[in-house]
Amino acid sequence: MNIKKLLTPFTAWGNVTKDPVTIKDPLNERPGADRYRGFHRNDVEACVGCGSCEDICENEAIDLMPAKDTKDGDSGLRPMIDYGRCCWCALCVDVCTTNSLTLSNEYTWISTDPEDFRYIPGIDKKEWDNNNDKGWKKPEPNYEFYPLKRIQPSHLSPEDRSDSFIEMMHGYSKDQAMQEADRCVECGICTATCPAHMGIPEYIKAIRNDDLEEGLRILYDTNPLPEICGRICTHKCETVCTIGHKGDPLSIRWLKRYIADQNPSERYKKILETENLVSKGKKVAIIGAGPSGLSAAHYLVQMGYEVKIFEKLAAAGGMMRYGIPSYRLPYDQIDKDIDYILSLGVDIQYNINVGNGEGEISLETLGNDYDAVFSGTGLHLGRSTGIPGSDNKHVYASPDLLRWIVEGKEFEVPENVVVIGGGNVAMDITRSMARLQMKKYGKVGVITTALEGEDKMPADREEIDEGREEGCIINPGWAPKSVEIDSNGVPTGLNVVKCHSLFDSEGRFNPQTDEDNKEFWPGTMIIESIGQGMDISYLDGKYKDQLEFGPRGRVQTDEYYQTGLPWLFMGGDIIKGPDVITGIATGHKAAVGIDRMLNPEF
Amino acid sequence: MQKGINNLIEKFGASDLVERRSGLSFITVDQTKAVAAITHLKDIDGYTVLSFITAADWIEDGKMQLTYMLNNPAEVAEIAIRVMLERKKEAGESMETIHHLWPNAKKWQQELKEMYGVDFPTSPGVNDSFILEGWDDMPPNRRDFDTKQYAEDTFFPRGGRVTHDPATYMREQLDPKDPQYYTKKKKKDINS
Amino acid sequence: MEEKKDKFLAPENEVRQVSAPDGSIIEVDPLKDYFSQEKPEPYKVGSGPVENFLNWARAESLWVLGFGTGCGSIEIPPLVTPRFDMYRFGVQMRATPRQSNVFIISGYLAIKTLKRAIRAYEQMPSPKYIVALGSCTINGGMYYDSYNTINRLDQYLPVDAYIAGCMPRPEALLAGFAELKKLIKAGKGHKANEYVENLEWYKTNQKKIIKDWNMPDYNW
Amino acid sequence: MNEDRSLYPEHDENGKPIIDLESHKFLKLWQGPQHPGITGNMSLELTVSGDEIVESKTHVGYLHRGFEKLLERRLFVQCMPTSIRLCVAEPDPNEYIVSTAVEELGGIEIPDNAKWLRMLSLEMARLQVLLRGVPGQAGTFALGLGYQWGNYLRDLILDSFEELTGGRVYHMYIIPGGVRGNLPEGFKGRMLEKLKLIDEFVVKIDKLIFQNVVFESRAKGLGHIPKEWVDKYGVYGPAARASGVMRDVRKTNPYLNYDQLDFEPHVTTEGDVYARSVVRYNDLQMTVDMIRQILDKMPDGGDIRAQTPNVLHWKIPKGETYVKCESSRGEYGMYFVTDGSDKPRRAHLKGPSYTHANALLDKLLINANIADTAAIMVSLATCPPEIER
Repeated sequence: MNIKKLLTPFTAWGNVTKDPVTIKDPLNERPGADRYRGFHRNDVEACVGCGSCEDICENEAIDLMPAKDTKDGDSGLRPMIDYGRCCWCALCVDVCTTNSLTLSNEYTWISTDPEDFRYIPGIDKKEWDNNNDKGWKKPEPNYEFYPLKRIQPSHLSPEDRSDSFIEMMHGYSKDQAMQEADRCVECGICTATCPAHMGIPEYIKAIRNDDLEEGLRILYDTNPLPEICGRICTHKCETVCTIGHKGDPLSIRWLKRYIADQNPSERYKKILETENLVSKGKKVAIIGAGPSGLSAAHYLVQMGYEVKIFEKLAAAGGMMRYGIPSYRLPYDQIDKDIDYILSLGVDIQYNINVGNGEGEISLETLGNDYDAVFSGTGLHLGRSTGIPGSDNKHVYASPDLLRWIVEGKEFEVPENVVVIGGGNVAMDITRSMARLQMKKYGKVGVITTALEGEDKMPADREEIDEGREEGCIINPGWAPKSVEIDSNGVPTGLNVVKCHSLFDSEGRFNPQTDEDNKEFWPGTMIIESIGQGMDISYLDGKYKDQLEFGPRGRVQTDEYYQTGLPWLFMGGDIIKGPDVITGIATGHKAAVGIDRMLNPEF
Repeated sequence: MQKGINNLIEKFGASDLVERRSGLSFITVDQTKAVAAITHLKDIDGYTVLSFITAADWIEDGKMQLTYMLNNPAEVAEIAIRVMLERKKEAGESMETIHHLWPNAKKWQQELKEMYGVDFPTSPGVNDSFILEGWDDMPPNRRDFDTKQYAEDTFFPRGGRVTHDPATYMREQLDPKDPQYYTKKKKKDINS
Repeated sequence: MEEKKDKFLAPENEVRQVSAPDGSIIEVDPLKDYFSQEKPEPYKVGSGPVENFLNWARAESLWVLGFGTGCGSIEIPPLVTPRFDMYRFGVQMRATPRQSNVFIISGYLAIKTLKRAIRAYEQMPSPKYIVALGSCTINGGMYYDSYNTINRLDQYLPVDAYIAGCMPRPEALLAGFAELKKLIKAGKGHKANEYVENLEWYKTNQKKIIKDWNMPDYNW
Repeated sequence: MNEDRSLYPEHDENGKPIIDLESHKFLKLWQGPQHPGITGNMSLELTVSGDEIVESKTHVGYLHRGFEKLLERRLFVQCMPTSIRLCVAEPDPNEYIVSTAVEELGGIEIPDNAKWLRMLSLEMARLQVLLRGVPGQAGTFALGLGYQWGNYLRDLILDSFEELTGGRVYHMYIIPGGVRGNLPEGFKGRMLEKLKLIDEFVVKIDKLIFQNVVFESRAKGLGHIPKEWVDKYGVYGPAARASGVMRDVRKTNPYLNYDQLDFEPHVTTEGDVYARSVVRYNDLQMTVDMIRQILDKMPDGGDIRAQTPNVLHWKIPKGETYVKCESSRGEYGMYFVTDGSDKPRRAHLKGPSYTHANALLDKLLINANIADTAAIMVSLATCPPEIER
């Protein structure tokens, strides 16, 4: 036997003199590490209840429970965690679209009741809610579970587009659309915010699955004008998109356009299964072929009604055709959508005005001849600022000018133009005028002002940026004071003063200006684009007393847009909005209302 | 590596070669020639290690794929032999055993019988229970076995849980009279 | 049911003839002859200072059965080694159920293990306690959709304390033992009696999922 | 032990021992699942004659959770939390093989920094297993002291894991696309301090175990694996290297940045429990050295994850692959099949314990002493959850 090997192990006795490594008070001395994945906490104010955490949880440990008020962009739901399921992997933290969900470094929870282990972090108060800042947070840097950068479709460069009314945005290619669609987390927060409640996650999913026919069907469930909305929708959905909290919101509008663009119009009827619509004999008249009228016509004809539209102008589309320049919305795309609706059997009569004058058809006649009437006559009158000099004949309203451009009416394009207004219509007229100037003079001379500051302008950001790229001067934060008019009665320019704030402390419209800080902007044409008014004189006469009028002269309706006259429904910009998608939504709902009235048994 | 694959293609009519990366190939061999091919690989081409035998259920195609992963330690190469069996509706696919080549193959074969229902007649103990005990349902790894349904029916998860879909919930809250469902229903009604 | 029972009966449990060492041939029915047929009785719970003293004694000597039923058993070695050293809290590991009064169900229980766990639990002397670790014992946890693991432990065995975590850290386990001590000292640690009183219900649940019930009903 | 007992009891023509339980010479003895001498939750059905084992059969399934079925119901990213629980003692190789399989079939290239961090976590995992396993081998001969020391040091490594990954045992660190965090501040320094403690421990262990006549006399010659069995029975990792066959995936099929490290796995030829202990003891030292090299060579921060498609609906084209890495027990691989959907079609784990604990263990235990079963099992590092999944 090897004596050395017998004795060597006894050297272990050397440890007797060493300090013990035992932790004295393991219950209190051992906080979790800085990154420890302990119990959940949630910043309920930042959380929007999108449910991505629920989707990614492989253990089905997360439920969404009502905990807050529902509002646009916030479902009011908050995650409830079941610690009978959770495995503390923290994928829910990493996927969280708002970074509101984190894990604390607490780890001790003992109970005799197995039902205890469920709670809504942030709502059900726990001791780890605010005790320290430690615990698991989404890792940095460049660690994202979905791409945050938006895929931009290609478009004409400012040089190529500045003198042309050809559509500037090209649609998505298949690859681009797939990549963009991939970013969606399918939360559906956008759906409620969209006035028409379009099935946005569903059609984006159809793009991912490359099933564009299914996509088109989903679009037409709620929106019969996808080509148009795919280009010029105000996309409220994108402002609430949950991806937008951390990155660029999804390009929902361009994705919608992609679906509509990729489906050829001759296949629409087959895809949408509308080849054999059966009429049930009842008749509905629609006044105005704008978004709301067309939408109502589409759904009514699908429900089996005979529909006839009465349109004042020579072509259908309303403001979509006469208010939006063709570099944003080309006419052939308007026609594609409208032609499909008309092809379903919708009758349309152009160049006929509803009113009480000569050569006009009266509301009373319609009411007698048809079972129901839907009116969506829209806002076609320009509003004026009323500043000194604004009654000059060279001071124009934007709807008129835009309509003239569409109709091809000749008018003089001056070298210098001043536009008053900061909305999308103001941008439209600004950029249209710039194009006309570019064609005529080879240079742009447009100054656009708005009361609102740069960050508060109501126009879409990209509209402003693109306008600037095209050479327009957009100079927000100035209030128009007066129009300078020379001896010939032609304006020479606009006096403006700096505007600090628009609303007073109680939220009332009360612009505060700095009279000392003033400027003079030269221009021989002044365009006012500060909103539009409606012409509802056709209601005059015996019906007027039966209708109720609300603020700003709008007719009061119920939730199905039925007025005080049971057979008269009204929708579109004259009731709500103004924008295209709201018009479509009101038309759709009014169609349902009409059906409920005429077919109560259903 | 290349030699082994060439042999497989020439002598055993192997097909569908996929070279995943250098040193790892997947190839399909006909069921009747598979054992001969594997023996050849082991005895002649130096694929002396059996890494594993497993299956993949292609229920849509009516195929049950067996995969034999063979390793050649000298050449640092791996070949996976795929054998596509005709999938039977009620389990019971059959394949020749290779336990005479590697003794531990019998354990994988026993597992395949239990988890997939693929039989290896003459493999020792193939019918003994291996992992499961008292199992009386279909072999659980077959694609048509729904484990979640089974778990819910058998183990009764704790009740009292509800969840809400954000999109539906928000619409109920913000716009209770949503026209969409109405139209859909109506459209169906008209078409029918 | 009868037929099924036979199908799964292990060979060593079949009725058979064996030769005794003295050469005589006897017939044995292992399930009947080798196990108790007596239905278990609840033990008596006293009151007053004597009971308080007993509870104190029980609480301060928690002897844990060394049966790692799932993942959580990986956190037991740190407890028995110097760093956390649970011996100083009166908690120690025992190798056999006959010497233990605490059973740690360390996470998920596969059906095959549940069968053994029931036997081990029943062999432990009362009063005895079960500490359940992790999500799996509460509501299925990670394996909620698995065909081979149970979802709710309280359906099959009476649980005294649950510790949340997947898996709970050694410190959480120590906190769990502290909690268990409090329970026992407060006279609330009589789940073993609950088990006996509701034996029918437990057995029905157990037999529902252990399809090859080829062991005696009582393992006392 | 030295006399040839391989022909006892008599064997029939098929090489099976003739065992008549009625003869009162043999006894059936179940070891496990509840038994202190069992690694994890499994059991051995032993037939013994006296205290000598004549037949052994491994029973598994006590930890079967149906992972492979469950993975078929999980999105690719959801596979991660599930699959790391495949092997409890050493979860990181699971994370690595599943992530890599997903990346390989999904066509994702991970950043270099993430590769180093992956290596670090894999080696730390190996270290914590060996800190328990090497002295644990002596523990099976009732020498528990080293086990106590080793477990303390293992806990220090787990503390480092907690700092780095946020988890003590289930790290959830490696994820498709990369890893979930850079080194925390001061991590390198603290890790190097701990490695110094392990250096001291290595010396102490040598004196306690390998300079120990009891360990030597019990472990030498026990559970002998001849070289020919390595291929035949599928022996991997340290166990194969103890029998004179070089098996180390890090060396033969270098993955991540292992080709940039300088290491030479120990190979010896005896093939018994003692040799396997020595190989793993050398592995322990080698791992410590490799962690030092990794900490030295890895970049100071950087990208941790490549951008993957949206994980909530990441679809991977049809394909199959086999990804392997070296765990502390040997080759550890994942056979992964995708079918174009957002969930795997098939995921099959190939762990060394499967072959070690099944056919091989049954063979090795024959003619061994009942008291030596634990030693042989531990020397093969059998891990039941990995066998039955």
